[in-house]
Amino acid sequence: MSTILLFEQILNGLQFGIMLFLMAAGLTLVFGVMGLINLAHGSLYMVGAFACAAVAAATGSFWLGVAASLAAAAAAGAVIEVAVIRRLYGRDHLDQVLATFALILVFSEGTRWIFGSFPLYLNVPASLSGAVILPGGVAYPTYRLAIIVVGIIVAAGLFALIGKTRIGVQIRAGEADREMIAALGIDIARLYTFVFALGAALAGLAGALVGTIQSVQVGMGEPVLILAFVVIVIGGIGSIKGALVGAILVGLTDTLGRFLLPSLFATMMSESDATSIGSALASMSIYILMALVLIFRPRGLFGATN
Amino acid sequence: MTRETTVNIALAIALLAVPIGAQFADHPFIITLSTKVAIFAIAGVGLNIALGYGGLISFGHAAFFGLGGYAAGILASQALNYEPLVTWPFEIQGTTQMLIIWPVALCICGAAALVIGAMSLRTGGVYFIMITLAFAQMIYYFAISWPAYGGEDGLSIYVRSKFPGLNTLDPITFFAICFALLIAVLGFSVLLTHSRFGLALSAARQNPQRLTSVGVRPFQVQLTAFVISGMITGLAGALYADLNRFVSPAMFSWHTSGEIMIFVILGGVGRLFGPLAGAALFILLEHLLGGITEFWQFLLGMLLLLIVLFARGGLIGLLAGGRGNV
Amino acid sequence: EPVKVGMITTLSGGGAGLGIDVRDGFMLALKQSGNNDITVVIEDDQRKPDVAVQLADKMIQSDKVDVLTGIIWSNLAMAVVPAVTQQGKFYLSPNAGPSALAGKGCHPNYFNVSWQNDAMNEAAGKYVSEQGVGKVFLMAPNYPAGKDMMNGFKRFYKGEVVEEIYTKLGQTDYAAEIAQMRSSGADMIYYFLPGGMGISFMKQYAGSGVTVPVMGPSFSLSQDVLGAIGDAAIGAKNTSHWSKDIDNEANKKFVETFQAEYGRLPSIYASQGYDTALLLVSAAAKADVKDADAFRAALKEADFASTRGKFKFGPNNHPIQDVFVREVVKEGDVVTNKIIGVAATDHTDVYAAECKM
Amino acid sequence: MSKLLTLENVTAFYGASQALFGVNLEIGKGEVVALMGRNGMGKTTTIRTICRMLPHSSGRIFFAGQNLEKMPSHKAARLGLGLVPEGRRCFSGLTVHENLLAASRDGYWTFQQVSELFPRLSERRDQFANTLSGGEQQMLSIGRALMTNPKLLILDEATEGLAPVVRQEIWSAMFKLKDEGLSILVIDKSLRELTAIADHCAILEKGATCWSGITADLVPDITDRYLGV
Amino acid sequence: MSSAILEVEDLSKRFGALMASDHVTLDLRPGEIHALIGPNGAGKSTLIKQIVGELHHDAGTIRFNGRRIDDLDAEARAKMGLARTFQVSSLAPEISALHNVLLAVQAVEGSVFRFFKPVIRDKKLVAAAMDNLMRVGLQDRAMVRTADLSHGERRQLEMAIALALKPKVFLLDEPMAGMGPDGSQQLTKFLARLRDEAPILLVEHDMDAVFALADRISVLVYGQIIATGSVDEIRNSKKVRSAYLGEELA
Ligand SMILES: Nc1ncnc2c1ncn2[C@@H]1O[C@H](COP(=O)(O)OP(=O)(O)OP(=O)(O)O)[C@@H](O)[C@H]1O
Ligand SMILES: Nc1ncnc2c1ncn2[C@@H]1O[C@H](COP(=O)(O)OP(=O)(O)OP(=O)(O)O)[C@@H](O)[C@H]1O
Ligand SMILES: [Mg+2]
Ligand SMILES: [Mg+2]
Repeated sequence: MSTILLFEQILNGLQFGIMLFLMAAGLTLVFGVMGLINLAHGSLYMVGAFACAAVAAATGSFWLGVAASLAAAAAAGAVIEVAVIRRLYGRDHLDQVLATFALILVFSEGTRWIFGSFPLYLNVPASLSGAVILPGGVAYPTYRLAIIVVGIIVAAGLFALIGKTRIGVQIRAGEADREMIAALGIDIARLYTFVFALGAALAGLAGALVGTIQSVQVGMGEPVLILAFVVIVIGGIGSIKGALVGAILVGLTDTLGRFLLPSLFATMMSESDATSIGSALASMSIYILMALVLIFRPRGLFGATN
Repeated sequence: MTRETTVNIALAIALLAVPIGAQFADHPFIITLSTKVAIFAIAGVGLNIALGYGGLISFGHAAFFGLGGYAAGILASQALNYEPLVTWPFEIQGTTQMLIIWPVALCICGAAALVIGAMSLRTGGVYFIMITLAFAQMIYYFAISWPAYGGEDGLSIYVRSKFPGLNTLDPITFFAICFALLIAVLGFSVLLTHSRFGLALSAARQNPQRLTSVGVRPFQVQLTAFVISGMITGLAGALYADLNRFVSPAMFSWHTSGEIMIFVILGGVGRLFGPLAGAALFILLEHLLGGITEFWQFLLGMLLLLIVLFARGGLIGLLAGGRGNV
Repeated sequence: EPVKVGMITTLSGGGAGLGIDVRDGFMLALKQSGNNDITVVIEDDQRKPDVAVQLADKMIQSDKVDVLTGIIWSNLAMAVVPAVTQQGKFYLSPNAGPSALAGKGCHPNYFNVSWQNDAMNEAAGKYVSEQGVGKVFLMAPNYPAGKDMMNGFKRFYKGEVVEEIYTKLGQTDYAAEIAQMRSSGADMIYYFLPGGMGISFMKQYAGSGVTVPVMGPSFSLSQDVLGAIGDAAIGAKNTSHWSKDIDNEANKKFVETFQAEYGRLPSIYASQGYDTALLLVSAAAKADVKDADAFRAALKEADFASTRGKFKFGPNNHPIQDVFVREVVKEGDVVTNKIIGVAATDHTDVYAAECKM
Repeated sequence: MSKLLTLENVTAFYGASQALFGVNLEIGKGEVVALMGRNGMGKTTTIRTICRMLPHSSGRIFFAGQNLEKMPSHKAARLGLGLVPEGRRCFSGLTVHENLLAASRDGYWTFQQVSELFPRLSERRDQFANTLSGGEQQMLSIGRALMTNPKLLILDEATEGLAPVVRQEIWSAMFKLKDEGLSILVIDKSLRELTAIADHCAILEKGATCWSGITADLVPDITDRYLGV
Repeated sequence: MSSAILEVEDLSKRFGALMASDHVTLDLRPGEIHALIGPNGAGKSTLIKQIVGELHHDAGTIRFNGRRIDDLDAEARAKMGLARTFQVSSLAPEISALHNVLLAVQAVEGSVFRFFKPVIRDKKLVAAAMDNLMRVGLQDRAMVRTADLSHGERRQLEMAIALALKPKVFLLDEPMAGMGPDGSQQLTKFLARLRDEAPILLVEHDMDAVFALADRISVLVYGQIIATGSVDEIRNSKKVRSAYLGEELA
């Protein structure tokens, strides 16, 4: 195996990681910081992708589509928060699980109702198509580099919002003790609606950007949901830095696992056994990673101790 | 008698009456559906011990459901093919006897729950949710890609396992077996929650520090509950394999974990009959709505939303009020 | 004599498009046949094997159907078919042909009106060898159907397989695999990725700058996904037993009426649903479904005008049919497939030999 | 004369069980009022109704000229209620500084000001609130209430768990605040300090006001009867 | 050979740059009330946490009845007879007050791993639990959900649980906190008698109670014991007055 391929795969892993971060960013806010279990995160991701595809098809402009994805997902998020989530704050956490599970059904089938059962067309805009040549001669898709850039911007923005602003502090305070923060004069309900909508918008943005190089179809949000939870938990709930590091770890593990495990086993056994054991292990790899991280650091890599 | 007890008894009678009525009206499929309700209720009762009483939100109970199912499936299919299950160090034959399959399934699931639980209990809260999911997903992907027992295609067992003196292929008989087991695990669950152990378990959920300071290790209490919980869910898995005469890796998928959890929450977390109420309503809705429109899941979602918004404490809470078990 | 049909297919969730195509094709043919004695019960299996099994039970026990059909996915077929045939009912497969049901597990009451998993790939292997492609790179999801397909390809392929990878089922990002393709030195990529997986892969492949030609069985590039892939698919080849440009009366009628009825181009799944209904109608005209032996014989004759032209059943009740090579082209605004050659004539699968019935 | 806070015959329930049976209370501008009563008599519950953490079911509550009846908690707080709750309730997972920042509103009290009152808090600026010692948490809770720059400071057992020196500091801080014209409603177990600072006292028995008046009238006979001392 | 039940020697604990315990040496003798006072954040609760095993010390030894217990985990130490109350009540909120006490009683009277017999039917256990509720005056509130108790009542419940453990040593972290004036007086009288059951290490900021009860007082400042002595000695110590008591109380 050439070093250039290994280098390219490491780059792919990093890129995949940042893409995962982008997909998890909204959930970091809603789940990591506000402490809400939102299973419908994947649905908001799907809403973003569909909004982008529909608007891009209607107007011919990818960028209008991206704007639409933000708007549609944020609106959906705000509606969900006001109509459903807000009524559940005083309840058992598990009621959120049931309610947002119900929302998955509503969104999936609602989307299918509106857009039909067949995947939609959404493709990379001309300005970002093609590949650039990286040092070392690797051709790398421009669009993926653009995703890295957006992912890093989102990470920095979230980090600043949560760690450095008063709003961020108030959200976290609200998670610790909702009644108390209200008694201090903060309109926690409005704040939560805002943050939930922001989280939804981020999910929608990810749906549009990532959906562009994947399949825009009903059900596209489900794997995203699980992956996003994995990423956040590995990094430590509530930590933006953790989510980013977690995402990159997952990205690298998954990519390199897929790439290296089969050839690793090939040195020990027959080719076909190696392929099947290697691929089986590769598909388990991120879960093995998560279990190991949690066994040794029960609160994730950057989770608050205690 | 409290209102909740009345509701519980009514539910049990309803579950018994429906298939009996169906038997007379010659609607065998209603019996199958009722059996499915009973089986998922058993799985839910199992999960409820960990989740409701112990506060251990396991998102990985599909692991036990699937292991129970595969235990039954593999034993039966080996027996049907006359292939020994293990040849070394000594030969073990497959079997189609429920009375052998069940203990085997219980043991396997208990052992798995012991290992998974011991590792998972190092964490807590949301981390526990995710680490249990991780273990279940590992098994899921393993089952999908491991060719020996059919991989993602699953394993057909063609016949239903046997119970001495009964014709298990007769739907109503098989229902009766499942129903009896459901009542048994419900009974066990009542005793458990009111026992010394139940009190310690509920304290471990509410305040582990308090338990420690009276000299009891929360870890041991919670691990025991997790093992019991996994075993009961595994038993349900074994029955489910017999109901379908088929097992597949889908039993291990996170959808299954989610579904069992939804049954418990829908019925009412920590309510004795919650899992039964939840499973019954969900399966009923699935059955009734399916015929109405192609987009029936949209309606299902809407109905579930209404229930969660307006029924505090799940269905049992709606029907019986109160706070549930202490 | 009335025939009651139970259709179990996927109508909700991500895979619904396929089930809907099968259903629409089936119902179209039924409508055109004018046979009012055939009634159909349709249920959604949610793509869950256990639900499918229970629906089969329900249809047999409560709806008292005579014939079942509709399943899209091999794993669901594996769950349902044995249960159905064991209870003496007929099963007509409009899609999915797992090898286990073609060989040892074959059954006189199980008729496959679509294809056996390996078949299109065997034809592809043959075609690719004939074209003189020396090195191929194989990729499929890591599950039995994926392995069936790749094994089928390798069975007839004479060149070198430089790399064979099995990806996670449902995987959405293929950057790592594409990098391996780039560096593998292969002359062709042969892949099987149905549904969303195939869409993701083709889009990413087109953006990667790798120019090795790609080919696959028709599912990877069927009409239901081509719209979503768009121009990125143009030039890719695939093998199929059906194409909308097969030149015969039945097919012309099918393509035209399907478009008129549903406002979209038919996919292979629609054609299979259509053919399945035609087969059923032809058998119902000849024999009473309550007379199982007669009905079985009538089915076996396959006396209907298939959209594929000639169609007959082999000894294991799987089709013997021609396999075409198609290329993705753009006709006006629409991205679609066009036949460019024949990969195999009267092709049958290899499992027939293992089938004892 | 318009009072800052008025409670007229307030009753309240926890679910089905009644906790307040008729509480009357008045606080004028710049006044310090002590709310007394044995354990479980409804002091905290009274405060929860004032701060809208618990709705009252009958009676009326006015603050700063506004009827609080339908007002959500945060709006009432913005009228100028600053609460130091029973049991501190610092935001765990937030640092000391963040705890204060979360509550801050424009006015005299800033992080600077609070640090001067409790130097210990600035020493522990970046420590998580849940790892503070009990007394430190109490200081933080008081500081947090001050950061909202309230018109009425409500202290529910705010000196609980504080070292005598610190307690003295807090009392002297309260005297200072009183001199600056801040109104205070205070619950505390130390009768000595209460009677020193309060203009008026109200005593609760079984959820109802059973005695109220100016502090000078709080004779041993009454404290003995209602407070057991 | 000392007569002390509990001996803490040279115990040290560090949180980052902070020495929360700085070579603390302290003992508790049979029948005595040993009060531990000191400014907020001095390390009193931290010391109790180390003694009961909730926190691990960095250095030093802890002996109980002459036996080293540093390596035992918290549950084992509780079982040996160390009962503590928490500075901030730590109870199971959703069960009744009675059940909270039952939890302690059943842990003392054998195993919790009994799965079938309902606890509430076990007359012996219930009687023992009610007895302890009675001792703190909570008998009328026995069936009330713990979360519905008032703050002061929860403090009393903490005490009842400690009693139910029938310990050999009481470690009480601010038991007076949250009690009304009358409650404090009653508790003072109660603790004065309790010392005959088992010696008490008492952390308290209520100086009236401390001066009334303590046989010995140790003063902890910045993790160090700066003085140990009788009530009068401590009262009159200049060091203690400036560090902790303030002028008024002296
Ligand atoms: N959340 C609750 N649910 C039900 N009852 C409650 C709740 N909180 C308090 N109570 C009850 O209401 C009554 C008044 O309680 P409250 O907390 O107001 O007393 P308090 O005067 O503040 O007492 P303390 O001095 O002990 O803090 C008590 O009998 C208590 O048990
Ligand atoms: N986990 C921790 N991390 C960092 N610092 C800690 C931690 N736990 C306690 N501390 C610090 O150690 C010091 C001692 O705390 P401790 O709770 O023992 O004080 P205390 O003497 O009980 O005070 P009080 O009388 O106020 O309760 C405090 O300054 C506290 O902030
Ligand atoms: Mg109070
Ligand atoms: Mg302390």
